[in-house]
Amino acid sequence: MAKLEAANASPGAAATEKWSVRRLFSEWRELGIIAALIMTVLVFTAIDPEFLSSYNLVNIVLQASVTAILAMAVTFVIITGGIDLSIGTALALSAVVSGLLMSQGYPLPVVVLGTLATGALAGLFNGTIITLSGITPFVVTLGSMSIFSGLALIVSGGQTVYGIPPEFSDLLAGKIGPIPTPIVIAFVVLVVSSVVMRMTKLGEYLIALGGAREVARLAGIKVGFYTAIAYVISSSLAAVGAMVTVGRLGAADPALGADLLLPAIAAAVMGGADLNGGEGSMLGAVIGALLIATLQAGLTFLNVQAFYQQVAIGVVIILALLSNRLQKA
Amino acid sequence: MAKLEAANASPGAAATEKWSVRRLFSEWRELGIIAALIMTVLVFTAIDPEFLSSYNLVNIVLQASVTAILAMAVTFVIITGGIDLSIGTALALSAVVSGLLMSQGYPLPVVVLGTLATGALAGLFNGTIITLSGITPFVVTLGSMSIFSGLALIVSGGQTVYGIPPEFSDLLAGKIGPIPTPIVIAFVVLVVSSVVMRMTKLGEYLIALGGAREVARLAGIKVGFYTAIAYVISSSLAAVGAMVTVGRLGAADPALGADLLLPAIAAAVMGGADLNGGEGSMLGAVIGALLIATLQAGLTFLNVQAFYQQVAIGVVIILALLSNRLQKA
Amino acid sequence: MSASTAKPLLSLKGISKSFPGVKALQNVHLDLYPGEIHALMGENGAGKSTLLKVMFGAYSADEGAFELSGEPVSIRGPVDALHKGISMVHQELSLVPQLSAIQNIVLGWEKSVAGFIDWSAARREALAALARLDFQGNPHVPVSRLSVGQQQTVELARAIAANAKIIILDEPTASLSTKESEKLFSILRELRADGHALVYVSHRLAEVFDLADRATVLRDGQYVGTLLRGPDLNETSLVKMMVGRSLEDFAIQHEATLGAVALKVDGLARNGVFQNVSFEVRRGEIVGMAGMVGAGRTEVARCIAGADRIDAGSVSVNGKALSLSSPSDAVRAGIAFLTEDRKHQGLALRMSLAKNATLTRVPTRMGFINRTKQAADAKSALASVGARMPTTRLAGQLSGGNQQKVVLAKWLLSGCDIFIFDEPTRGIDVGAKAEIYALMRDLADKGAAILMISSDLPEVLRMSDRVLVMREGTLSGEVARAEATEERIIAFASGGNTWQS
Amino acid sequence: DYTYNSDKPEAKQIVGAELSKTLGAAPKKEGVKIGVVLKSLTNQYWQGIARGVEAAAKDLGVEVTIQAANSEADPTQQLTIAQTMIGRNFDAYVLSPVSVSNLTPAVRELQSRNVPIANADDARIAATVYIGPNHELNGVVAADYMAEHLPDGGEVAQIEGQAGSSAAILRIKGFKEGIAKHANLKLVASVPGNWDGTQAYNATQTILRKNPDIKAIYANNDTMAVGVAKAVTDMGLTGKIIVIGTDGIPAALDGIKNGTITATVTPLPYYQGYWSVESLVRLLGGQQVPDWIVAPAQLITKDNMTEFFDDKYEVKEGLYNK
Ligand SMILES: Nc1ncnc2c1ncn2[C@@H]1O[C@H](COP(=O)(O)OP(=O)(O)OP(=O)(O)O)[C@@H](O)[C@H]1O
Ligand SMILES: Nc1ncnc2c1ncn2[C@@H]1O[C@H](COP(=O)(O)OP(=O)(O)OP(=O)(O)O)[C@@H](O)[C@H]1O
Ligand SMILES: [Mg+2]
Ligand SMILES: [Mg+2]
Repeated sequence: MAKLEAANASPGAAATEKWSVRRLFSEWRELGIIAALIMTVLVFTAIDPEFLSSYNLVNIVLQASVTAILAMAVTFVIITGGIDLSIGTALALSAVVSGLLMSQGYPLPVVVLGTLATGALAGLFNGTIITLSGITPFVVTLGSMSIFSGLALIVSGGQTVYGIPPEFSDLLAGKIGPIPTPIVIAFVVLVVSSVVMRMTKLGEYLIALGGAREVARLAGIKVGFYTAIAYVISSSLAAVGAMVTVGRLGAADPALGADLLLPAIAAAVMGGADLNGGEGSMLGAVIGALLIATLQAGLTFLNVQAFYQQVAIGVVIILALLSNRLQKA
Repeated sequence: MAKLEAANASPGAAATEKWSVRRLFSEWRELGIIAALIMTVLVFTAIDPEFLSSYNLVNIVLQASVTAILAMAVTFVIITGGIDLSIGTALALSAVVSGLLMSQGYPLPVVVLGTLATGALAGLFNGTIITLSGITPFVVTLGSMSIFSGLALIVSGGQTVYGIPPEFSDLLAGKIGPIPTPIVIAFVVLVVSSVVMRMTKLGEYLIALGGAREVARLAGIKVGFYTAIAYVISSSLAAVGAMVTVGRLGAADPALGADLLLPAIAAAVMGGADLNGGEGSMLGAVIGALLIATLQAGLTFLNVQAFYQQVAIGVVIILALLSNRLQKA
Repeated sequence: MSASTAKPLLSLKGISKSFPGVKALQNVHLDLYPGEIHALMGENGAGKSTLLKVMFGAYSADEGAFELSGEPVSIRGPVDALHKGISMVHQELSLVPQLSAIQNIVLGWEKSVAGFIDWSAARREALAALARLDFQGNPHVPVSRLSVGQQQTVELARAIAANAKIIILDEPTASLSTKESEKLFSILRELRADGHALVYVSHRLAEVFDLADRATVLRDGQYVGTLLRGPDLNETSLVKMMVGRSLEDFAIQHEATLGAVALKVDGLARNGVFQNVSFEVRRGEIVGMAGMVGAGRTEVARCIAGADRIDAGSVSVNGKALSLSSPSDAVRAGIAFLTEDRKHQGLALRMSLAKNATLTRVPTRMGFINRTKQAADAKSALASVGARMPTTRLAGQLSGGNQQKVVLAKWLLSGCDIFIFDEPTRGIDVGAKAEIYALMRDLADKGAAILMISSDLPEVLRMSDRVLVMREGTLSGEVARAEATEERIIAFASGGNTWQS
Repeated sequence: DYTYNSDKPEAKQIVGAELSKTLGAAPKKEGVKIGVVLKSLTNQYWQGIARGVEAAAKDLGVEVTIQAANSEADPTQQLTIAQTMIGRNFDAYVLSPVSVSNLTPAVRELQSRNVPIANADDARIAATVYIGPNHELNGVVAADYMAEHLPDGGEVAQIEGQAGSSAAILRIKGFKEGIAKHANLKLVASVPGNWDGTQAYNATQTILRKNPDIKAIYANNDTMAVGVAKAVTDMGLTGKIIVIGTDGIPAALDGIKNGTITATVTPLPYYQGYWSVESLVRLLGGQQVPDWIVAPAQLITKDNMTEFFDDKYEVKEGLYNK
């Protein structure tokens, strides 16, 4: 049954069928990765039942939240057939800015706007160069990755920004009801992103220009404009991730984030994003992030050495993609 | 004149004209990057003539040598329309192995074969998975990047491998006549790679399957086999880079190489490699590596701080690609 | 509805358009009247598509003026064109593979509220248009899952749904067979009756006589003339205007001298696409394979060529059964496969003609490529197919006809002697067609065995010594040259009667 | 001629504070140029060294040029920088290599040119003089502090630095041995944090779930200690768990001040920088300087913080009244 559906899954396509919540998030493309996630959890639990203790699960989701946000960010870009190697350092840059704003006691609205603006500008930089010059996104963002990281260090003078007023931490890293705020934020991003992709022109056009750029152009879609938008969204989401991180650590380290890039891309692709463009799933990206977090948590939980953790994570990334393949076929 | 030629440059086109040394290395596609390099040197020299000291120049070429080897390695893969994110850690892995072999006093042939074998195996791992599973190279090598680095740490127990007998260092990091060995090795790699790409079936097929995979397949070319070959070559060249590095440093550090990945890719692309496959220049890759080394050295020489260096390098990467674009148009 | 009395809906005056190195259009005129089907004719590269794209605003003209029902206008882009009531079906399939038929039909002009697409409206409009073309496929799955024919229908639906007064069709029948074409024509006639103005490009002359009220001919980007429907709209005059000379039509009164069986296909099957296909091809004969789009002909060919996995049955060459695990096995056995999709499966567009031509047989000396021989081989092979251009040109720079010749040259050099042509003249002009027919016939006479898949019935009848017909993945009939008529073939193709030879 | 034996086991030691006492005042050497290549400047620890370098340069009237790699993960770039600096022909060099081997070619070059090298902190190389802490000692001091404040013992944990980095290797070793000395302390988890705050935060939460009885956590550096502290706070365990870091960066000192971090072990980077330049000047002035100038590993707590740091968390100058 599911198998059958999976066979004719597609990013937007189903949108035209009668509406349903399931369809908003998923078209079964995520089955492979979900399976991988469940498997992983089972394995760890089998080794140490403690692992499944309710808290630990919440804990893992919490740890996944920022990676998940970045994974969704890069998914927006991957759907257009591009890639954004700069989200990691864009996060660092926004984090430093937001840290400075917070520590200098600006009110929340200013902090939020300032941080988002920083991210948006970073994205605008990428988007503009890519659309105007026609250089491959891979290389443009490779360059801007280095630029943003440099800027982050310059802005912060290479110092970790500390002295974040506790109210920010409480707000950004506290709890809403029983649920930790970062999880709530990640969830909101998931819903909004899914809605954008499934129910708006923007989402439709991103898929179109990722799937067939020239066709989109002939259909009168402003491909340049929408490509740029994708990068602005991606960096702005990185800025959201930045605020969450700063809130959680109570400090803004200019070296933050760089190491989140590859996990985020891995999560997005494991979640079904097609690096050739035209396909990608926000839910999948989130689950991909969860898978990686589960691995790290589980391996740490079992006190596995750093060396072996790296090998394990690499192997799982490849296995997860294999299971995607098999499920597609 | 050159401009004119550049206009109708193309991977295949020139090669069928009468043969010439120039044509072996270049089809003018490299003009943009060469210009960029010369400009950079001129700027630095203008600011401080000292920069042109022979020590400095030798030093820059020396520094560029390993990056250049990796850039050529990844060019082989990019030409097939793939990417290899694992060359950096493949270098680390081969370095550790070669370090252990050397320090345990094995004779040179054993060391060389052992190291190359390690690299070749790493490449075979990538190549096999990519061709059999059909997963995007980007992700497969993203996974193996993590795997190889883990293995390097495991094999070395996370410790730098010492006790490299001086004869190895002298051999690999000494001089041949007046010229430092690493430079000679890089040059040999350049000549061999160019010959392979321009004068052998292998090269012709790599270009064909990068430019038009299905066409190549239907023409009876074993695309799977040749794709795998490309990854084997790439990792094996990483192993060559590993031996040079170990020789120079007189020790094998499992953390080596990871930081060479992005510069190597940047160099390859600045040198004219087309991430969509079908195009790439070994000479261009080498010049790209030289450009990056020149920048780092020059900025240091002018006492520009690390933070600003990052920004500068990012900017130059983008500018170099712009100049490529303009030159093509 | 005599076109001449009404006043033009759209008229193009003195349109010129150049691309780097090419003057694609020079001072071209075109008047388009309501309720007419206006055929635009010309050889490959004559400038037809360019002119249409200018009309549609996809390209902007360098010089020239537009008048829309008398009013001078400028068309600022595809959207603007749509708003002005001009829509277009492009020469290349232009759909987004990942989107559904519905999404593709409304793409670019979706009704939306605050950026949210009104899907119910989209469904309504799209499904109406599809229904009108009685579209059979699933409108909700990605169009990449539809057959070529179905995809073509979706494109037309897109053009209709925008309910434009002017509909531009650039070679809509190129990938359709007679049956689907007929369906398309009846729709076009309806549209004409409703007073739409249609511009229609095709390389199939028969269609033009069947359909067009007027035909305008371009040559080398220049306006040659316009013929009104009637006595002087006939093959000889039209061809003369297009090619600039008259072609001796070769109705080949030719008796193939049959040799041994070269290719034998026995009970071949590929799950879900075709079953139990058996036939043989002898040396010296050209076996035509007709059928509707989606009948499975290409898939049969792909399996014989080792491109797809075979689920059952066998392929043998010269009596020896092959084990086909990849195309290289087929090539080694001497099977050459000239695909229907030249741009993506026939030629490496960014490589030189020399490299393309020698791809299957790179001449080497001591392990190194012998460039001199490579160039020489390519030159002679290209000459033998009547293509005389420098071997250093890039394949992507050639017109459709010449590209096909290069593909042929490649397979001549490969030393293969069993040729499978899939839609050998799709999108190729009359002049080039004639040359390619001659080449195929010449190959056969030299003892090659040829299987020719074609959706162009006149072509099948003209070329084949024997005609196989496929329907829904089975071999529904075989007709000898003598009794081969359009009617019989269509009967087999569409299931009128069934008869196994 | 200068010797390059500072990395030999038998290296002769002297406590930094003793320099002036034993060798007398540093000779004034006008116009001396010293090149300084640090790991990176992305961490207050390294900037502390830089400040010390500049202070000494001012006091002793020499000229210094400071360069550093982008990050502690850029060994190759640091080599390029070092090689280039050699091209500028300084009279002496301060080197803080990213790894024990990444600067080897530069070191060889300097040795062949017979230029004095001061090897500051961390990875030890064959230099003329080594100025730095005993990294193992950092771990040991942390362990001892835990033993002292956990009289009836208990479970302890460690968040490790970047696998393979020499500082991490030594601190891990020191802490493990330190804990081993105390029978009633049990190291129940020693997990990777890669010098990264977020990873340390996540790791801490995970191990505290697994071992709720953990009484103390040692992080190999302060960046990670900040993450550990945040995790502990978020779990409402502030004050219930001893959190010790290493380096003494402002963020950590801030934590110590407001009680989220218990202590940090620091060799006071400022003085490492200062002594590096001072000892080079002495060498150039013809004085004999011991191979290893030991930077004492100071344990900073809420109580003694003001002795060492001013209110901007900068190391106070002239602590070891030179
Ligand atoms: N985008 C382009 N860039 C450069 N040259 C082009 C471009 N499009 C068309 N041309 C050239 O303009 C000329 C006319 O091309 P066009 O596609 O209009 O011919 P056509 O009549 O449609 O041919 P066909 O019957 O094969 O479709 C040809 O020489 C072609 O090579
Ligand atoms: N581009 C395509 N995408 C998906 N399915 C296709 C495509 N083209 C054909 N098919 C399917 O494959 C089967 C055989 O198609 P095929 O192209 O072989 O038909 P054909 O007889 O070769 O027609 P033609 O060659 O004229 O297109 C049909 O079921 C068709 O729906
Ligand atoms: Mg055309
Ligand atoms: Mg077909």
